[in-house]
Amino acid sequence: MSEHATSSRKFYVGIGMSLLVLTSVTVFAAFVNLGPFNPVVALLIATIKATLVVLFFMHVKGASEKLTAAVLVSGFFFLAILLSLALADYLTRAWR
Amino acid sequence: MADSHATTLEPEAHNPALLHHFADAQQQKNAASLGMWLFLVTEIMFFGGMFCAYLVYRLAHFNAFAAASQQLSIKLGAFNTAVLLVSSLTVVLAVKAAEAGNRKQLVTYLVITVLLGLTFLVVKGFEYAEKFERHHVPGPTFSFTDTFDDGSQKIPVNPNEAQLYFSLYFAMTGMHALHMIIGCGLFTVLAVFAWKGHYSPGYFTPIENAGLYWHLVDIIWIYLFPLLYLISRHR
Amino acid sequence: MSEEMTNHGQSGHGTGFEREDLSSRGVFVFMIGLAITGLVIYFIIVGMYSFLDKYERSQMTTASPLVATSGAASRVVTKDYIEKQFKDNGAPMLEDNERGQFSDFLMRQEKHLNSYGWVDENAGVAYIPIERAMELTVQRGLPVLPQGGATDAAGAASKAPATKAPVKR
Amino acid sequence: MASAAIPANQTPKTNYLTNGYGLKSWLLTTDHKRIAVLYLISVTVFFFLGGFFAMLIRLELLTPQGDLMQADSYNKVFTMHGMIMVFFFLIPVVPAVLGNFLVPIMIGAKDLAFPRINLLSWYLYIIAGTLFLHCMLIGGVDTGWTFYTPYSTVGSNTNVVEAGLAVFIAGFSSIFTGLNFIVTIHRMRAPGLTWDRLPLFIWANYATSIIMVLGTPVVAITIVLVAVERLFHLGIFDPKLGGDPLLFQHLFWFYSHPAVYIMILPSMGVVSELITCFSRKRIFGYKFIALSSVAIAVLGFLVWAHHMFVAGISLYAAMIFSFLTFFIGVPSAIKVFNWTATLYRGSISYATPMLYAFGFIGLFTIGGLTGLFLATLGIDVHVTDTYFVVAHFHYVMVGGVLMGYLGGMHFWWPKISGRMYPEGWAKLSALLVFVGFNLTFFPQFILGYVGMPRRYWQYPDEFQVLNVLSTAGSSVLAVGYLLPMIYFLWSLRYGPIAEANPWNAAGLEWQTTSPPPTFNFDETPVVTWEAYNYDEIAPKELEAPVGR
Amino acid sequence: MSKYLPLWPDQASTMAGQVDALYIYLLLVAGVMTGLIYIAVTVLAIKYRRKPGQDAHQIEGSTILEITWSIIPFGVMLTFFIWGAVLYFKERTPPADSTEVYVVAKQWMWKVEHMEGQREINQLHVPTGQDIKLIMTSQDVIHSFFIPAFRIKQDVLPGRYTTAWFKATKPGRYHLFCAEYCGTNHSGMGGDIVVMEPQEYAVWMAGGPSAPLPETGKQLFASLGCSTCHRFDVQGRGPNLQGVYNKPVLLEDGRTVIADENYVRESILNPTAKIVSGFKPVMPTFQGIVSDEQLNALVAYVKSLNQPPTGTAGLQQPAAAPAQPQNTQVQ
Ligand code: HEA
Ligand code: HEA
Ligand code: HEC
Ligand code: CUA
Ligand SMILES: [Cu+2]
Repeated sequence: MSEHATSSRKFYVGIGMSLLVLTSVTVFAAFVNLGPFNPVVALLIATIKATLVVLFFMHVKGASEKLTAAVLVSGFFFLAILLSLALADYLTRAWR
Repeated sequence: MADSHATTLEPEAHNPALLHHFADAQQQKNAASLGMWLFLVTEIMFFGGMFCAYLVYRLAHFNAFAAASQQLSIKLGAFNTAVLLVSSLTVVLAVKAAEAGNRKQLVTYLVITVLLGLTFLVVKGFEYAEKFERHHVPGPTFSFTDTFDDGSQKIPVNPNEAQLYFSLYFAMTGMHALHMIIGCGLFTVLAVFAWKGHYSPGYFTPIENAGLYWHLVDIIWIYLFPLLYLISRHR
Repeated sequence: MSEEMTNHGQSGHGTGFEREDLSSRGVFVFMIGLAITGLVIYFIIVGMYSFLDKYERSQMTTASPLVATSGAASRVVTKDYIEKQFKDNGAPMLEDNERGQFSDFLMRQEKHLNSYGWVDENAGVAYIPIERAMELTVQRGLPVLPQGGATDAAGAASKAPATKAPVKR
Repeated sequence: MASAAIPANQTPKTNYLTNGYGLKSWLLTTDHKRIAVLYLISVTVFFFLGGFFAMLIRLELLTPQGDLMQADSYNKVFTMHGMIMVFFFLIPVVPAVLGNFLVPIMIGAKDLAFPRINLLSWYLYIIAGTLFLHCMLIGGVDTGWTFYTPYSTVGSNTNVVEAGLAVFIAGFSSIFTGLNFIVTIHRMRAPGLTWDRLPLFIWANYATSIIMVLGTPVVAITIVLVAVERLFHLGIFDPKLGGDPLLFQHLFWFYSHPAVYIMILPSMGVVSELITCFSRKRIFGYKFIALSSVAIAVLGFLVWAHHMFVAGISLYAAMIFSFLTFFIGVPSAIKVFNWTATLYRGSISYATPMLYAFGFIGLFTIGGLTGLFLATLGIDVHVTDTYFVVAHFHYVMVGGVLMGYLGGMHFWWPKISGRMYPEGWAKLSALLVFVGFNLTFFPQFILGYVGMPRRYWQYPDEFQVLNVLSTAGSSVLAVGYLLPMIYFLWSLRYGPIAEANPWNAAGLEWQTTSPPPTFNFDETPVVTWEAYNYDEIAPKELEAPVGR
Repeated sequence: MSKYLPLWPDQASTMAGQVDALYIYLLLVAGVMTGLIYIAVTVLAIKYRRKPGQDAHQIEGSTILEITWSIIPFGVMLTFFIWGAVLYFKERTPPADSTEVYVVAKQWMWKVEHMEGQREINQLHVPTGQDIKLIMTSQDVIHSFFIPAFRIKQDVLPGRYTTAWFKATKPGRYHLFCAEYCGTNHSGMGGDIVVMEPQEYAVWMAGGPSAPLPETGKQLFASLGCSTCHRFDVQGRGPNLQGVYNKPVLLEDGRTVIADENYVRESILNPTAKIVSGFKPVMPTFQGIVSDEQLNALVAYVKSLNQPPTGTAGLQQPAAAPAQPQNTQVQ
């Protein structure tokens, strides 16, 4: 992976700051009544934060290794299989 | 875990030479990196089992989960989140220092990372202690009397279901804390090795891979924080 | 998964290992395809479910024309339904915790036998502890004719179920 | 010409077996071939232990009354039979023995990508096995291999936590093996060995490794949650707290259904190698067989709740999972049909490995088709948790996986040991295994449909005749399994010395010596030919069939 | 079918014939497929066996063939799926006019309660021609209610209610099994389903003709599940009751009492009142389950156990036999 030029320190600190800002946004948003969208917003922000970490801190963006993205996405894909098919049972239990 | 540790030992510690079964350094490095990412995928699935349980029970017992979640301290949770995010930043800077061959900076950042990790664990310890005091630890002594406020009236919640929430809370944060402890140990060892000058701009794979592990533990917390601490807080 | 068919044959000479690898694009395309297939299956089965459900309910015959209900009974039984059947139709209550429920029953009887309370407040009928009722009975003698306050005691005593006494033939 | 690369029949000075003799040279080795041999020994021990428990099961079921042992003992016996056979034998057997030995050689690498993690895998396996043996000696477990809650958390007073810990550790052994294979296959192939030239055994192990890496962590955390519930009252599956025992089943089968494909896929890979070699044919439909392995691995994750059709899942979920289960049948069918088509216009010899391959096709077909019976909702309600299921999975596991494994062991034994096995005895034992197997497990299909439930220590009188047949068959089977054990050991001393390529087979593993040197090849091979180029390799002797 | 070599289960409900029809269809398709593959492998293996001077003929493959043998089996499997799903829908959709019967499972017995108040243990009496809907729950672990002759099975879960239904068609006595592993006596957690003609059923409901007391008691001892714990051959979970009557019994708290008639009664109605030394208080209460007559019969049977035994209480379920109306209900 040595081809990827690590970015400047300023850039990393910037990403770190935006992560902290997003954290406070999450806490703030939790106290605003968004009806059913509260968990959606919380998860959306968490996903944005996770994506920032993956792309810039874990150097997936700009890596010479093309397979890492596929590997990571596969992990989340199979997790999604577990959750969605489990819900296919739990959400339809009450169907008469 | 043991895997990344073994990976760090993969190249002879004092002699960053190529292992006999690889053709060149690039191949070795790519192999180690791919192996680490696969290990991270197993970690995702490992926590995924608990996320699945969380999702199912949150849907089934929402009121109890909300009421129980509101017993957690957002202050401590948010503080810990910030601590972890900053530690991720220091890890990245450590990797950068390693790539630049700056030994002093590398060691400094690794030590800061470990200290931040320990800070997280200490805060978590205080949170756990508070659970014990308030009988929020699942088991025979568990008691829960708070109610869920749905905006119009206070609905009493079934303490058993609240106990289910705290069971998940302890399982998920406990497993996460275990990973943090392993990570702290790992970085301590790496800091010692770095101090002894094992790493060079040509060879710092262990730092990189341990960093990947730490970031993943961070990402898991990024999800745990809103899911455990911020259920229906606007009421 | 798809492969890039480059770099065949001799091109890898001397490099020590094969460089060509699976493209991650193939992996993504595969996953997206699987997700779409999954969604399609979801809707196919939803359609099939609703069709079969309607069909089954229309097939249900009633035992006699006098029975008003038609269609199917519910597949899902909840605690509420069990309690409703228990209250309305005298159905048995399923004991999910036999020992606990039985000792609760004994405790309730015990409490009833050793405390004061109303049987019928409007009529002024109360129950009193069994020991006290015995004392009163001994003091006042058995009522030959209804005499004011003693009825309560006698009523309570005769109401109290005998738990401990062996069953007589 | 590939055959040009085959060295003349001469043994080099050292091979991987003669490179160091002390115990230390084995226990601290990082040579994938030695680790494979370590696995071979330990896995065989567990197989005979599991087989011993199987014989106890069959003896107890000889009569309707429970007379050989107490009910509790019987429950422990079938539990430990199942756990040993699944977690300590069948999941590791083909990947960790044949896979470990062959994956690096077949792709022309010197070793796996992480040799030390490979050794760590074996040690984890041994630690897990030792824990399980200890758990057995202090009283065993009686939850069934499926650990169903709430029996495993509340009901059982046996050593569930220790058995769970053993399975957990064995799981990590499996994860590291899979991780190692994936990285090796991606990163360590010889020059010219592109993905469309890989042997099908490699494709099969690659697909298996995907399942190991993605599935095993889920069962690991599930077992941790069960242990934590037993130890610290964290009641995640406790119905008294509003928990759902079915959630345990969902999480358990999310791994354990894909796990059955962990077992079968490598064996299917072995069969692909055997069929091509002994019919001297290029495989029919290479690409379809290769991709069907990956398809099975991925689709295997979508069907787990077919084990829960009567467990209380919703009607809709049952339909979804039944429908998805039938999708798995298609790639399996593709494999069976392609193997059959490969025979067409071949030049087929009946050496022992080929007999096992025929056995695999025959028994896996029956086992797979009865799997489809079970996936059919209306039938499963009647036959689930009866001996029909027991017969189904023994047909695929014993008739399928074990047949493939034995075929592979005979095929590669010359490469592993440098000696040939006695062909006559081998043919006899293959016959005994086939006959004994059918006699043991075919009656169980009938028993199951007639209504005999699983995990029964005593049963109504009218089921006795079928059970006696089954027990009789199992003793034939025992002889059939003991024979290879004996003649393999015998051949180590007295077997004829094997050449580098006794079968004149294609594939890189036959181009190095038997047994191979420590680093497999003197110089990295360069691959310029397609897989299974049997048109370029002459058969052994055109006059006499191989293996008489 | 033959009594000693059953090849096919009894068909005793409306569902049985339909499940069997699907099963026969599956057997036919599987038989044809297996036959085709076996014949193909055998013929090819013999025809193309290795001969001197004859090489193999290389063939790459054929996409047309691959597609054919993917599509056709998938089409066949779709028929399995659709037919199976339709049947399953029937099996899980109880008719509206069905009679409810309540079932509680516990380690290791089935307790059945009818709407009219009759209670049975390890037995279920039902009339033919009546839709019966079972509402089931468990007190401890997962069990599974399985009647092979009716082709129905449903897991019974703690903390939840599950349902199943059937309509019996043929009078007789059929096996009831527990099909989900539930611990030590899982294989003993069975019983009988007694299917009766409606007239007989009415007689049974009203309390049929009675037998001598100890004889009735012996039957009750088996059908109520006493014999699952009180065994005469091996040590069960409860004490061996042979020769207990009128003898001193050492209790857990150190007292000794004489096992007289009242003691036996109390042991049945409120077992936890006096715990026999060396045993756990696991005996369930039969308060409200046994009627006075049944209690008398049980006591008479326990008394009769003081004579030398004439035979052990059978562990085996009796084989299918014509239904005998039995006196096991509560007035
Ligand atoms: C090696 C292990 C292995 C394999 C490969 C399989 C393969 C399959 N299994 Fe099996 N199964 C087990 C091991 C395995 N199983 C075990 C251990 C259990 C019980 C666990 C327990 O409860 O303890 C079990 C239980 C089990 C159940 C649950 C039963 C129950 O408990 O109620 C089901 C239900 O759907 C099922 C289905 C299938 C199917 C559809 C396949 C398919 O993959 C089969 C595909 C193969 C074919 C279809 C045959 C080849 C194809 C042709 C010849 C083409 C012609 C076909 C047609 C025209 C249709 N299996
Ligand atoms: C994974 C592989 C696997 C294998 C190979 C086998 C092999 C065999 N199995 Fe097993 N079986 C399972 C997996 C396997 N089984 C599982 C998962 C279960 C379910 C468990 C559960 O319900 O939880 C099960 C359950 C099971 C049952 C049902 C028990 C019950 O439900 O009550 C039966 C009954 O006949 C049985 C029989 C056999 C037999 C006769 C063999 C034979 O093929 C075995 C032949 C091998 C030998 C006979 C070894 C020969 C050696 C000796 C005899 C010498 C012994 C001495 C020494 C120790 C040196 N098995
Ligand atoms: C779940 C197991 C179980 C079942 C079922 C059961 N018993 Fe018991 N029984 C016990 C145990 C354990 C004891 C001893 C502890 C006690 O006294 O509670 C006992 C004690 C007794 C005693 C006193 C025995 C003595 O030696 O003093 C009698 C009498 C008795 N049971 C009768 C019955 C009858 C009649 C039935 C059926 C209607 C029955 N039991 C069903 C477990 C059981
Ligand atoms: Cu109850 Cu098995
Ligand atoms: Cu399965």
